[in-house]
Amino acid sequence: MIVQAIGAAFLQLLQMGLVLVAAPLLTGFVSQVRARLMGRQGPPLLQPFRDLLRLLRKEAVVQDETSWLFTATPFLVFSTLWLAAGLVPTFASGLALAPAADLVALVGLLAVARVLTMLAALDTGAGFGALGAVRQSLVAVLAGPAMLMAIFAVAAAMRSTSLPRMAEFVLSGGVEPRLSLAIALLALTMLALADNARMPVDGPGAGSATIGGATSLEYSGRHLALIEAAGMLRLLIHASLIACIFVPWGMALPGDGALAPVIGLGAFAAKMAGAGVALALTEVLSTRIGIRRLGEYGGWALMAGMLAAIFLSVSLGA
Amino acid sequence: MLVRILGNLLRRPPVIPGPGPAPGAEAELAARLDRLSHVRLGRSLAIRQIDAGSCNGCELEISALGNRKYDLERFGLRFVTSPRHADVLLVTGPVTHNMREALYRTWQATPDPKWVVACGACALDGGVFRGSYGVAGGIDQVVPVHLRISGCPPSPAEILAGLVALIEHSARPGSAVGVGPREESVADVAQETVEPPRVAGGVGIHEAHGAGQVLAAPAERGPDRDLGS
Amino acid sequence: MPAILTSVLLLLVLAPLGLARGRGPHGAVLVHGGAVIASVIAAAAALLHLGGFDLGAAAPLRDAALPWLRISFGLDLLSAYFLVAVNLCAAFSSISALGQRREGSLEAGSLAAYPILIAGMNLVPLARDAYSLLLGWGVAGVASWLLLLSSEEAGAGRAARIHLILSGFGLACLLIAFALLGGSSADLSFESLRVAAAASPAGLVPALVILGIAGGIGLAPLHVWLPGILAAGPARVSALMAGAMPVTAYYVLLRAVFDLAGGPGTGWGALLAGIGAATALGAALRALMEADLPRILGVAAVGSLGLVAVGTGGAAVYDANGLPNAAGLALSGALLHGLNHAVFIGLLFLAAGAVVAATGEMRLDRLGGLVARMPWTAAAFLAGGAALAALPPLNGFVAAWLLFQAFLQAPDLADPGLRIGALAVAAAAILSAALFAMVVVRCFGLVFLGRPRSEQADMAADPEPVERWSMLLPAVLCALIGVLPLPLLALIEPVAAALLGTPESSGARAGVLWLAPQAAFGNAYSGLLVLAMVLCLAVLTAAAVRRIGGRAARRAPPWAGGAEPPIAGTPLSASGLAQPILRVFAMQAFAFREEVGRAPPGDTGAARYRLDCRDPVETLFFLPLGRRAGRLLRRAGRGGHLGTPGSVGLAAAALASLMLLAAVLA
Amino acid sequence: MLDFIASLGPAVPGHHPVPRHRLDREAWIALVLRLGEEPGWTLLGEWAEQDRVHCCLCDEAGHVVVATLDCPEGRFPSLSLARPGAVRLERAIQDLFGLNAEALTDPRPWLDHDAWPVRLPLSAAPPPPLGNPEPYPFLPAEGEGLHVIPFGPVHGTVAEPTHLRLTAHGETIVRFEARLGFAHRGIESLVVGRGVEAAARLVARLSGDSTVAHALAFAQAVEAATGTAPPPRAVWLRALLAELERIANHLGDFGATCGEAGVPFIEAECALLRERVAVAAEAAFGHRLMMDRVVPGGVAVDLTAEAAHEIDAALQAVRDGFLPLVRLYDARESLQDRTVGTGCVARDQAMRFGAGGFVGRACGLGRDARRLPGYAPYPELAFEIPVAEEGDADARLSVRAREVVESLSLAEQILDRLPDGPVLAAVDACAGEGLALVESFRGEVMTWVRLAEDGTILRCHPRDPSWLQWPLLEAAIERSAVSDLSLCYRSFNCTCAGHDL
Repeated sequence: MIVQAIGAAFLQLLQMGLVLVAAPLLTGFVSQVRARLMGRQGPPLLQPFRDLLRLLRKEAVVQDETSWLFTATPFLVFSTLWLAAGLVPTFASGLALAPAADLVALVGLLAVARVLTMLAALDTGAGFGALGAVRQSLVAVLAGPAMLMAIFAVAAAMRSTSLPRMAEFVLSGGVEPRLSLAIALLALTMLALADNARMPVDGPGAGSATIGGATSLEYSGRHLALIEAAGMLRLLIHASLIACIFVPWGMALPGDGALAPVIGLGAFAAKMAGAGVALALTEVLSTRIGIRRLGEYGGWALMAGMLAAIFLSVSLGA
Repeated sequence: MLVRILGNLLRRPPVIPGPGPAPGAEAELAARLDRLSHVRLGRSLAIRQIDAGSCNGCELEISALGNRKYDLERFGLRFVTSPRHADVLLVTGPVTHNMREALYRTWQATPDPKWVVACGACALDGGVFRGSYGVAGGIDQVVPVHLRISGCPPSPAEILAGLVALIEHSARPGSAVGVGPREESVADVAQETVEPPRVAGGVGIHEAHGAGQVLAAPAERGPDRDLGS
Repeated sequence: MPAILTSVLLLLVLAPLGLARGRGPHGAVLVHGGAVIASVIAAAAALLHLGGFDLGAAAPLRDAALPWLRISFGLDLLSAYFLVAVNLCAAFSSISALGQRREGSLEAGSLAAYPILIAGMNLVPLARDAYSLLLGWGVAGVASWLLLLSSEEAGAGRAARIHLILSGFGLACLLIAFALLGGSSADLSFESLRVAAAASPAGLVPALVILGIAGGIGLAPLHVWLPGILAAGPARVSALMAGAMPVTAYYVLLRAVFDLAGGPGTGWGALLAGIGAATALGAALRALMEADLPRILGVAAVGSLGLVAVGTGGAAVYDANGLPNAAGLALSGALLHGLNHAVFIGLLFLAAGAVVAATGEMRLDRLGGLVARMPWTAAAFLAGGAALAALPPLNGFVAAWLLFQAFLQAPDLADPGLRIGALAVAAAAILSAALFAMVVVRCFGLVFLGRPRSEQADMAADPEPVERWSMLLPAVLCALIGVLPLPLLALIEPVAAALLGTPESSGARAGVLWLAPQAAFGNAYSGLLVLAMVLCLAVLTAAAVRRIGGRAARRAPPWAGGAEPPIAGTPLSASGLAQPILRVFAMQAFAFREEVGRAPPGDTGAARYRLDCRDPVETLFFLPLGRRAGRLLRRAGRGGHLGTPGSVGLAAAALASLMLLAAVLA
Repeated sequence: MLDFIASLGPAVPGHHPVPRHRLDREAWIALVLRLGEEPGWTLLGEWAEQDRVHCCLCDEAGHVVVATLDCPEGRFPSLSLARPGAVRLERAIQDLFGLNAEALTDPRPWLDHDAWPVRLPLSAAPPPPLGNPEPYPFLPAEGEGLHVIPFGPVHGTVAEPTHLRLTAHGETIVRFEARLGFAHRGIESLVVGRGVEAAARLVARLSGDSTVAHALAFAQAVEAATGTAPPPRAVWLRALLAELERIANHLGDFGATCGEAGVPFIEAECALLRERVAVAAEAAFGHRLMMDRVVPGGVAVDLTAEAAHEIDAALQAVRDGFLPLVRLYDARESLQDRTVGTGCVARDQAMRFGAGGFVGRACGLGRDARRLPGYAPYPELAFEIPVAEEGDADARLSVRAREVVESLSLAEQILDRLPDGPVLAAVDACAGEGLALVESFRGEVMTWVRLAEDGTILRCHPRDPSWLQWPLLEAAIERSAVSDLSLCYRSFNCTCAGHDL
């Protein structure tokens, strides 16, 4: 029992460290692949680490008349998302903190991070940053519920909202491929794109059309580093969440041998690489939707989540 | 389109070989700045471009840095929107009086350590617009300049060489300027700034192009301030 | 039990004292201090009873009742739980009132009515027969009407009138419901009602009870007026009326429908859940449209109660369909949220009251920047807001989490229609929670963050320590329940089990540190772990960041693209902040219309903008009705502006006539 | 129109190639009134000297005429009531010359931000500055809950300086206004007293992206004033330079607009094609932007056979690379969802403002200075002027895409038929007045010069097409959502540098 607990704690520690490394790597990998797809050489794979390091070493300029909330938000958002990322099983499922938060609580943590970001943007008071908060609020209002509805469908199929249990359930072959799960996957993917300010919802370099960047306009130095790192963590959370629920294969289960976590790491790296390529392809191939269509997009994601849940609840009863 | 995009993965990017740092620039930069406090930012710089009244020729060439041929991002350089995110202010144009305040405010909004690069003949000393009632004449009249890239407009390769010199420089320990609060007004900075050497000659038809060179200029500042002071 | 009755008696004694000493310097202190003591005693006694420490509750006061009026009081788990909730809210409001000494002399009538309101709300859960229950309800209704009448806020008179109509309407519905429940028997004690209901299940009773309390808790379509009523009174009264009164009404629902009538059954349960979801969703959208802080909070109170109704209705449906575990989860969630509501809505109203008192402003667009000027109020408001928005690790999230876990059981329902209905309700409830997060962002962001948008906001300061504690205590309580919900849930589960008539083990407390309902395997949540981990990681991050990067920082003016700050008009407006969301959600339902009168290029005239947004219920139905009713009332009684003696007389007359009516019917 | 103007006042000798008539005050007012009745007469420009104002008009048949009003009292009746396009030109006249435009519909200062060391810099005796800058009064917007979103003057990532002020309610734009003048370098004052070569260098730096067009317009105006005939080879080479510049800019903007709409692939491809053109230009003419290659009297460098080959190859590469991108644009509904209906300009507004170039042609106005009034060598070349009707961003993009194809064909025709001979003729130093209209990629550049006896510049006014397009951009953005702002902005790509002088 104690050995098991120590093992779980060790895995958890490993996981907390792993996500910190994996998140910038995933972001760097996506931009590298995207650059290659566009025929460019692109920034080096490790560039996100360099960017973060550079920002950490810089002075932080804090806008007049902002409150403690503005300076505390980067730390809180980062640690919230760090915790959230640490809760999603990546290479091994037997994590010590698993009972702290299930999938529903994970959505709650993401919501906390979003609310804090918006409040910090409102704290800067005016102009475009506040408009960024407005736009993010629209994403937030649509993303949270849509995600929960998709989770509803998945959780109903897997009889649990606990991520390790879900992964184990899939691994044990307890779930057959269903249409509803495919729709739920679609909904979760759409949300991942929206929540991470990725194409087709949003994308880098779009000036006044951006959602994601606008809220961090006034941040600088270490605060900005933490906000950017949190963004990378958010991307990793969504990617590993989808990987954990829909392709848990390769993940080390509590009973497996000592080599299993190593295999799990390899499998996780492969999954993230796959997710990165898919994301880069989506970004290169898609057109950014206008913000006036954002409501529709979110509505479709919500509908997809609903539909998945409805299909599932109908088919379960039959 | 899909085929072409996937084909890009196989093709070699049509990128020019990375220009080395502009000759001389790095030594100059190091010599000028070494005595200041030691901050190392590493191979990553964020650039905020500021048009202080240029004819937009320099902007065209700066925009070209992002295309596949020059591919700025491979060096760890990128353009950002907010000066709060920036390390380098890439300033073009003879500072017009109408842009003076805006340039200074943007400079002030940028967190230390930061560099100012004057890009293009007008940015060095006002260029052909020197002497006009509308022009302050040269970036160094308003903010301290660390690196000067001449040419009208300088070609993308020349701008890139200058920026690469800067990033090489910032990757080395002991490079950047000090960090500290400052409250000067535009006038103070202008007074503090020593008139830097001007580029010889105007911009003629034949020397306008290809004669682009990167010069480093001293950044005379107030007393050195250490990080965290 | 005796302790509670004693405190009720104390409250009733305070009323004439308040009337007598109202003009004196110490009248307010006396009344409010007494109210604090009474509610704290009552809450503590009820909590002890809930925890199993029997303080003489075994012998109900039937014998001590007044035989000619057949009033009887007693205490069971359900009563005790609601007494805790009501008295917590009452205690915080009274502390706040105690702290507001600067107001000087309050009107005597208002001072007298305040303890009576608390007493009435205490009497409702204490009652052991329908008659006493209605008496308590009536007393509370009339007292709050008086309090509204004595309020100096604009529109209080109208709010008071509407409140009286709603109370009377509710009372009438409940009367008929109890009469139906009792059938031919004249005995209205709960025991005999239970027996009578079991003998002849009365199908209309749940409908009448729901209708009766709908006005009290603002269920759609009666949600139109409540926010106005809640926003009209002074802060301590609003806190009570929004925090505690609806909880009392909710108690009546549980008592009458679940306990006495044996559960509403699938149909009424589903209806309740549906109405609750619609209410929550509608309220969330409405809250985004409102521009005044108290009104937003009033709407938010309605929405929060909608979630309670969702859980209750869901519990009824599960119970009727043989899923006791799910029913237990849903009802536990609903009960927990009821208590949460009393705490955080009370808190939010008190904080809003402090803001209004400090600035004299209630429009979001005229506030701002208060986080630096009123840091304690801001912290308390943020905690209450996070609870309202169901954000972890606060108590609102625990309730939402339980409700969601309950809804996850929906696929086990046999009826496919019910399954899909449950999904729709869940979706609406979730959406409303997300919208409430935006409501909170909007309120907190515009009231407390950014730069002050009026001189008054710039000059504001935190209230005196006593009043400050009246907000901080509930804020701490919100966090405490959120982080350590298990002790409270251990108290709630027997209540839920008793109501549903199921074994006690159905609930959500299998884990030690975390919630882990037995119904769903592996699902767990621990606010404590989450909070501790986030704080640890934040500290760790801060230390690491400091080590790597140092802590150089400077303050600088905002960067507005190089233009000179501040630029006039840049602060985001309250309606502008909500516009994108409303455009998506409220386009059809709320007739959201924008008109822009643009000047052609070259024209220097002003561009004009107009926004139209209305609650359809209001426009279609209640506006005409309200107009007619208002006319009627004005003609009948000249409404609001009676003097103190006049209003007391009127109140006494109203109470007497209500009692008479009840006695006759009984 | 010519007859009407001639009836108002006598023609001034020595103005070429179009007549200039001197009007008195009554005649000027009659002209203003008549302009109100003739929507087809386009105001091409309005500029001043120290004691007179000129305006240049063009009718539907392509006849161009200049009308002049002497205003020794320092005031003149404004044209703004009849032609809103005159508003900003007259505000600039007020700021620079101190001539008072009577009944000007919008009398706020324009180029003068109270930051110069002098006021009225081009007047006879510039007074010292007031030294107390007042906030610029932006146009009002009324309504509940509006808020202001300011951008700039430092905005975007790589952008020209302008302050954009958006009054919005959430995502709904209620008012959009651009404040310009940040890039005001005082070119009009710098050229005074200089020789034509030195002046040409300054005018070439008015706007770097249309440096060829501005240099060409200046050269043509000077040649008209002095009666110089540039050699035929120079005329053809100039057209080649102009077409290359048009191609490069259209490519860049087409890509940037698509990038703004969120298709980075098209943007990257277009950027590479543009680079191809710039490289060819450098190989052939020694400058990537072909700055200072067009000079009064001809062109500064000749085209060698290898260079011609290089250009031909570049043209072919652009043709091969660009057409698939246009097909891609046409095939992507998601992209057109962003552009169709976004940033609409009404045809009557475009007419009122006399907007030329792709902005006018995208809403059905087919004006093109290469055809009407036309200048050499275009009458000898076969080309079409693409026109669309919708006036939205999509129409502008498609007009520009078709213009690229036309320009490719024009450049190829020029390369095929390039006459031999010298490329530079001497410009006599003599007095004169000249006006030239040259089609830049944005629209027609109108340049007017007056030379002194010694051949130096007495007055030169280069009017960039952006003057007449900025107000339409403002109106177009007002009809869109905040999120479409940069897309709209890019699809116009108005210049600040060219406008601010």
